[in-house]
Amino acid sequence: MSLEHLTLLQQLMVVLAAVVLFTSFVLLEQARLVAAIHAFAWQGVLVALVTVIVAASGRHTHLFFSAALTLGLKALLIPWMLHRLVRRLELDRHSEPLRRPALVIMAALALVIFSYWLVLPIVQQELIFTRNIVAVSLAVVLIGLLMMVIRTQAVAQVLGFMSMENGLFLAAVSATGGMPLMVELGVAFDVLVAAVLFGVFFFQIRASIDSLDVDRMNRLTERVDEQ
Amino acid sequence: MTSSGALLPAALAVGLALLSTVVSLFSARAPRVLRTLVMPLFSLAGLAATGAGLAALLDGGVSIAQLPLGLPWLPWMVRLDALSGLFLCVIGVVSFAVGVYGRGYVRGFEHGRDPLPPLGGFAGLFLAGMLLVVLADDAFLFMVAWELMSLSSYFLVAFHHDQAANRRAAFLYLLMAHIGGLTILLGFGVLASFGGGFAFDAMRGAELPFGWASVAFVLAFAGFGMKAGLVPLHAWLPEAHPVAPSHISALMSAVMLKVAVYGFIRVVFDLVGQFHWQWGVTVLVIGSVSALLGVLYALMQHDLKRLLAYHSVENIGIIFIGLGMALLFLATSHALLGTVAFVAALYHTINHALFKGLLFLGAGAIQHSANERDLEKMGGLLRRMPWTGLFFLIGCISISALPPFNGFVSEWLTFQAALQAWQLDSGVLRSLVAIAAAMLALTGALAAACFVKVYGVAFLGRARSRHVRRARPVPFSMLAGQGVLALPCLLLGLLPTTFIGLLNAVPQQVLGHGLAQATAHGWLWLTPVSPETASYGAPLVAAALFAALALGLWLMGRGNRRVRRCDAWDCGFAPPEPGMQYTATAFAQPIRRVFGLLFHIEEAVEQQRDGRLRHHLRVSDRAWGIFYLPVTRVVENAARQVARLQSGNVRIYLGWSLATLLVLLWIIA
Amino acid sequence: MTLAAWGLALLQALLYVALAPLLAGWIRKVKARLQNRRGAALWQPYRDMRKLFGKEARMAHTASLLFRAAPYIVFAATWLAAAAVPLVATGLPTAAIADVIVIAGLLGLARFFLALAGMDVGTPFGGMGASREMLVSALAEPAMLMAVFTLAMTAHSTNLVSVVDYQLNSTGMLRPSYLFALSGLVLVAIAETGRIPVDNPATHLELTMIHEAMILEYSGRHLALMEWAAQLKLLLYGALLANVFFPWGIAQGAGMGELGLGLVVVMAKLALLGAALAVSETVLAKMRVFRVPAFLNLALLLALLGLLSHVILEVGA
Amino acid sequence: MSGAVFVTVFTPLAGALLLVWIRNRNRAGWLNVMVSASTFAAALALALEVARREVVAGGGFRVDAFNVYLLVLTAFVGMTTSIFSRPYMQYVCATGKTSARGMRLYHVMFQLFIFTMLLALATDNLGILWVAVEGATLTTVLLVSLYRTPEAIEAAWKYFILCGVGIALALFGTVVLYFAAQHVIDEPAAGLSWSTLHAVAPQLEPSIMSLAFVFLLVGYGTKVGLVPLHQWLPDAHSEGPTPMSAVLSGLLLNVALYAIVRLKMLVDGALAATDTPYLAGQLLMGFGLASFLVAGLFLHRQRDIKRMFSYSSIEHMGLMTFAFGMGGPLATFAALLHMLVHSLTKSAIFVTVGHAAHIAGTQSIEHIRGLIRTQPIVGWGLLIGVAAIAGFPPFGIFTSEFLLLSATMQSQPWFTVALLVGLAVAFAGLFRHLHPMVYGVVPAGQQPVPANMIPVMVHLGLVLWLGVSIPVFLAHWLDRATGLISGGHLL
Repeated sequence: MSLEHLTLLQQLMVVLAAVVLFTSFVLLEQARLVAAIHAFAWQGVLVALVTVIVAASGRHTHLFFSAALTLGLKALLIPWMLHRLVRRLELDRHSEPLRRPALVIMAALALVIFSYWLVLPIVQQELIFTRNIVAVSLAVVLIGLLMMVIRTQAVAQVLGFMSMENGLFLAAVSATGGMPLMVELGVAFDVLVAAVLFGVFFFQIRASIDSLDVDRMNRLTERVDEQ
Repeated sequence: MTSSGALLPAALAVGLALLSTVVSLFSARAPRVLRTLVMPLFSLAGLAATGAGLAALLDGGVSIAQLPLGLPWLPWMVRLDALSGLFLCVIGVVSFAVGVYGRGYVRGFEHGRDPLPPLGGFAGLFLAGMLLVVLADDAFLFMVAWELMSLSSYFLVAFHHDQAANRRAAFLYLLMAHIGGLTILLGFGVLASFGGGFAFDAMRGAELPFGWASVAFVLAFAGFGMKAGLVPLHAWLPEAHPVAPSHISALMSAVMLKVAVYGFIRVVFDLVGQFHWQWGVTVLVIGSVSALLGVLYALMQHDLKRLLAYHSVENIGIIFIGLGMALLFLATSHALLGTVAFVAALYHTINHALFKGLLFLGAGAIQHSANERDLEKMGGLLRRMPWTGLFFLIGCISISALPPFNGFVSEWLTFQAALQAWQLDSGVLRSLVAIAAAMLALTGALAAACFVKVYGVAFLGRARSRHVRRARPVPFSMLAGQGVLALPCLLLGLLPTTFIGLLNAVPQQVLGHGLAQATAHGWLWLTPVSPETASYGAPLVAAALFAALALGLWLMGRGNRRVRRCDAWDCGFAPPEPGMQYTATAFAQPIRRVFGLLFHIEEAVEQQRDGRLRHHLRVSDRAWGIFYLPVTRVVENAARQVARLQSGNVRIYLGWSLATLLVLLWIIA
Repeated sequence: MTLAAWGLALLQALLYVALAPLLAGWIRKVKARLQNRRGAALWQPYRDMRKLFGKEARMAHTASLLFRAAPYIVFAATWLAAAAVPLVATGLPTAAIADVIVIAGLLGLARFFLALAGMDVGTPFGGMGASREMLVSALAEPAMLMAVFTLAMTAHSTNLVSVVDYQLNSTGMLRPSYLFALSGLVLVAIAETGRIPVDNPATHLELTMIHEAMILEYSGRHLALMEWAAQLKLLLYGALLANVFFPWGIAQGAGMGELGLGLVVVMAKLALLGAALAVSETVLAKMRVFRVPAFLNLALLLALLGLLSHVILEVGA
Repeated sequence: MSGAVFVTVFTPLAGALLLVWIRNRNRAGWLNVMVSASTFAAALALALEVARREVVAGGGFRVDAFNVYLLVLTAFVGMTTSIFSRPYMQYVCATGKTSARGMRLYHVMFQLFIFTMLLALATDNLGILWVAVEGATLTTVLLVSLYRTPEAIEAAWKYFILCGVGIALALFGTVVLYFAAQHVIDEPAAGLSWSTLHAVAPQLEPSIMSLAFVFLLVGYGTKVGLVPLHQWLPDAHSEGPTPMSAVLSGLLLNVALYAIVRLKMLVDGALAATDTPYLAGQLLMGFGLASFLVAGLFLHRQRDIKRMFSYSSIEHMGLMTFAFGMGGPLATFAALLHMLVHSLTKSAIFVTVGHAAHIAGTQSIEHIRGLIRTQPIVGWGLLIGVAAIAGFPPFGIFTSEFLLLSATMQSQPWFTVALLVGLAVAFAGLFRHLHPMVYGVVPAGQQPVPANMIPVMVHLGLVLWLGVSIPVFLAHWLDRATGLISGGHLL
């Protein structure tokens, strides 16, 4: 295979990775749940694209399969499920603006820079390219976690969780050309089950505190005298 | 398993103790088992232990065996030498007496609400634990036995768990025992890391630098001192000892504290095997303070068993005064004097075991027959229970260190050691020893005062409450149990030379030399240092005392021997009511005024609803405010701060995860 | 230990018993004279004793066996203690049986039973007396021991005879410790023998008495024994002060002349001490019970100072 | 290549599939017991095989001295817990806390959970290990919310979210690990096989490995309940059904710690040549000590009995983590032994606590009173169990703590002070709550219940046995495991 062809693919991958990162920013900022779900779906699509590219770049043919898996799961099935849930929970009008958006963005950017700084010591020459992708995916993971921290809405937290998964997947695909198939299947299965369970929990929570605001779930605490 | 003959009786003793535990499991169905089987087994175990101990003391040799237990590379090893032999005797004699006494005493529990198996079972484990502590030859078995002893005795303390105060006492006891155990464990850890092994032999071989040796010493002193009840680590003792059933209190006060003394001697004198005057000073000071404070607090009590418990603090203090002087003299290479002090401490150890056991059994007898522990309600018991009265009197005279009983001998020896202070080079040490001697003298006098109070209020005078007036005499077995302890009290007072000759094997083995001069003028005279320095002809004193008594009685007897009974004269006032007698509190009041600074006194006169005035007095231990409450406060605050971690909000939790992750990443990058 | 020595010891013991009332009588006489009274005859105490022995003994219904046994024990213990203190001669085998610590112990035994006897009948006064007596002794006994220990350390022996011998043989050097020990011991002696200002043997004023309060219920021979024991104690302390601090004149051999001389000298010393005591008792007033501890603390302090000044100033470098 | 492994691992899965179809809850209970029993039997067979041949490997499984005893332990605790849970869940169902569907869910999930545990232990593939641990979360989370009380649902949610996040981070760590492996191992499929990686550990890129380890530590550490990642643990333990708490405390935490130790072995190999060779160990020591001390303090403020004992689990996991981090044969041996005795004791305690809560009709400490009067066997069981967990001889925990303390005294003397304080504080915290519960007068209307204490007795008996003398074969197993982990032997 010729070099520039490869570089083109690489450029494409970098672009896609950047867009993935962008989507997670969108996710982080998005006030309306439905829109957030859409953003998440797009992120899934992008990850699937990356997978396809890596697969196309040769060695890992089984990645086509996992690309399909990702597309089906992350881009279609889970968003659809969440959408349905949101509608059934009458949350589709729900919007929760961030309290200090500027601060959050700052934090997210700091995380991005931090993850770059983190992977710098990985010095082997042939890794330079992949290490940047790893940095991006690490940033996606951390931003997802950040999102779970700042969002008081259960569904939003789940979105954050799922985008973490996306980041993981991105890393797996771009850095290592995917995990062994066995593992991938297991991971996918777990994600699916997790999604289903989340659905179950939404209703349970809703039934118990008739809201999905996680800040209102603080019965179990040790701070008796402070309360 | 390489066993040698001398160990067999010891093994038999442990076996019998465990057997009594097993048997007592059946007392759930048939309560009589406790009385008819368990207690006899218990006393048999005591006998066997005594036999083993005597054998070891007489031949003075060392016999070692290895048990098929423990860790593969750290098997349990047992060792029977003179030192452990001596303590085996102490444990054995007292537990024999307790077993005999228990036959009658536990009858009172057969109809109680609490199931009996714990009472007998843990007593057996308790005894087994103490025996194993004395026998252990490696740190692992030692610690196992030690904690077994603490744990089983804790269950016994918690036997009467209805009152919250008792539960609190048991909790405090277990907590401090556990902490003490941990400190001892760390002490062993230091020795082991230098000696390269947990076997005592390896530790003996260890060459510690002064710094680490001192660390080991401090750890051991703290741990064993906590168990022995040295001030300021004594707080659990007066709480826990009174709470247990009386025969157990006797075991705890008389024997368990001695096991702690054994541990201290074993570790500091035998395993560490080096002496520094700094250590001696530490032990001496702590010991004297414990002795004085112990007796002063004892004077303030009016709960009989609590009072006795505080006296244990005092006597342990006296023992440690002896040990401290021994360290001091040995460190300044006065071997003979060190030995004198050492022997004095050992002798007092035996004595205290005997008379404190006796006194607790007496208190138990009172509780059994009058169901009363409060001195303020007693009185005139001598007429109701003459034999118990006699034995208790013997106990009182012994513990007050009055001739011709045993307490005096050990106090005399301690004084003799102290009086050799002039041989020390440093004036500071000399004056320190002198002051310790002064405190010892003060302690002795106060102890006498305290037991005049106890005996006078409890047994003499007139009953201060109805149920005490109706006290019924106790069964024979309980009297026998007391007698078993009263007799040696007299013997050790009469024949000190014989027993010191027996003791001599211990310093021979631990320090390398005994008291050569002890019987330089024959067995009649006890001359610890040299005949010129001091001598005490105990048998002769006793003989003369009895001769003078007989003479007096004979002379008087020839005249009119009849005595006319009449009302008390009392300076011609109206015949006094029992309520007008001096109470225990009243008796101690002058001393409370003199030493008022040392107590935490709450005194108030409040008017009740019916208009009558009520005097309310509470004397409590200053140690609480100074040492214990701050610690609890610190822990509580720390816990409150830590609780912030568990705020209840899942987002904060996630924040924690994120923060942790970032910090770690920052660390490694 | 020859037979003669033992005979001498016995003799001295009997001498104590014989002389004890005399000293008491002498002190009373001197006091009376100081108060411009004629006072009773010297041997009045002997008469009282005979009378008491003649009387029948009475006991309260509530008294127990201990009450009856106490006088004998108290007397025997005190006597034994006395028998170990050299009076006229130093060649005293009993001193080897019982050294100063044992003497203190025997006195303690006597006091123990005295106090118990006081509490036995169950009268308020008995308890009061016992309580106060034990308070006094609790402070006095250590002071006494400390004072004696000072001597013992100097002589390197707790055996009184060797202490006395050491005194006689040592060239008269001034020892600060002796000063303290002596004054401490004097205070202790006053307190222990229940003299003014600590206690007043001649009063039955209920609230001030200590010793009398304990023997209040005694009568007849029992009372006699108790009184006698008290007088013995007084003599014991007198002999202790006289012979240990000023041993000169005491007989060191067993020759008749020596012994005679010793007897005369010791009686002179005792007479002197008694007179001094009488004087102090006339000029001083009895102090309140709760001032007594201060008095005894002073004694304890002096004794301890003596010991310390010995171990610090007089021993070693 | 052996069948025993497969039988051991997949019996529970089969049992679960079977249990899905059983509606009769009585029969389901019995079947549950039988399946667990056969699993245990298979595990024993496997143990014998491992005893014969050092390592049993094949089919993606690898069983060596380290995990074989954990396998047996897991199967055993699973069995005893199922024995206890049969009547207990009947009682729960009778009280109407849960429905027949709930019962079925319980039985299925119980077996699935055991399956994931065994799978995680037996597999050689780090990816599968991850899948299994995640699976453990998924199988238990619904059981935590089984009672549907608001508290239960809240606890389940927190459990789910926190462990989900943690485990996601662990996956990222695994990916990074795989990334590092790819440049050493040419055949990518083997890139996650622990044995392969262990063989080539020294060549792995250190910086990537330490990066990976941090993620794996935070990930699996969340499951172990290391402070400050522990917050889910007390909630999940206290709100779920008691048998669940028993297996969570007794097994799940062990497995997570097992994973961490396996990965530490890899990282140590990779970092050996660098200037920070002990990084992993130091991190573990830090986390362990923090968890140990903090959990000890938490004990003082408990109002719920199961919460209290879950904090004590955190404390003990901290102790083990500390020991593993310290390394060295003695400490490692102590930690392995502690794993064993702790899960035996702790599951026994939870079983007893279940009965206690049943007796008092509540889990709140101040309403449980005078147990040894109401039902002596339960009271004494609790008392003795707690004495054992508090480290009193002659129980095994004393042995392991004794070894741990002496190891610390030898390698880092000054940490012993912290350990001493921590042990004392934790002890006080446990007993100050235990005392009023077991002692004292019986409150009105507190009745004895039909209690099945045989599992407890068996567990405590074993712990006692281990305390008095460790059987030779076990000692050799532990010693071989010690050799694997620390490279040094004791025997």
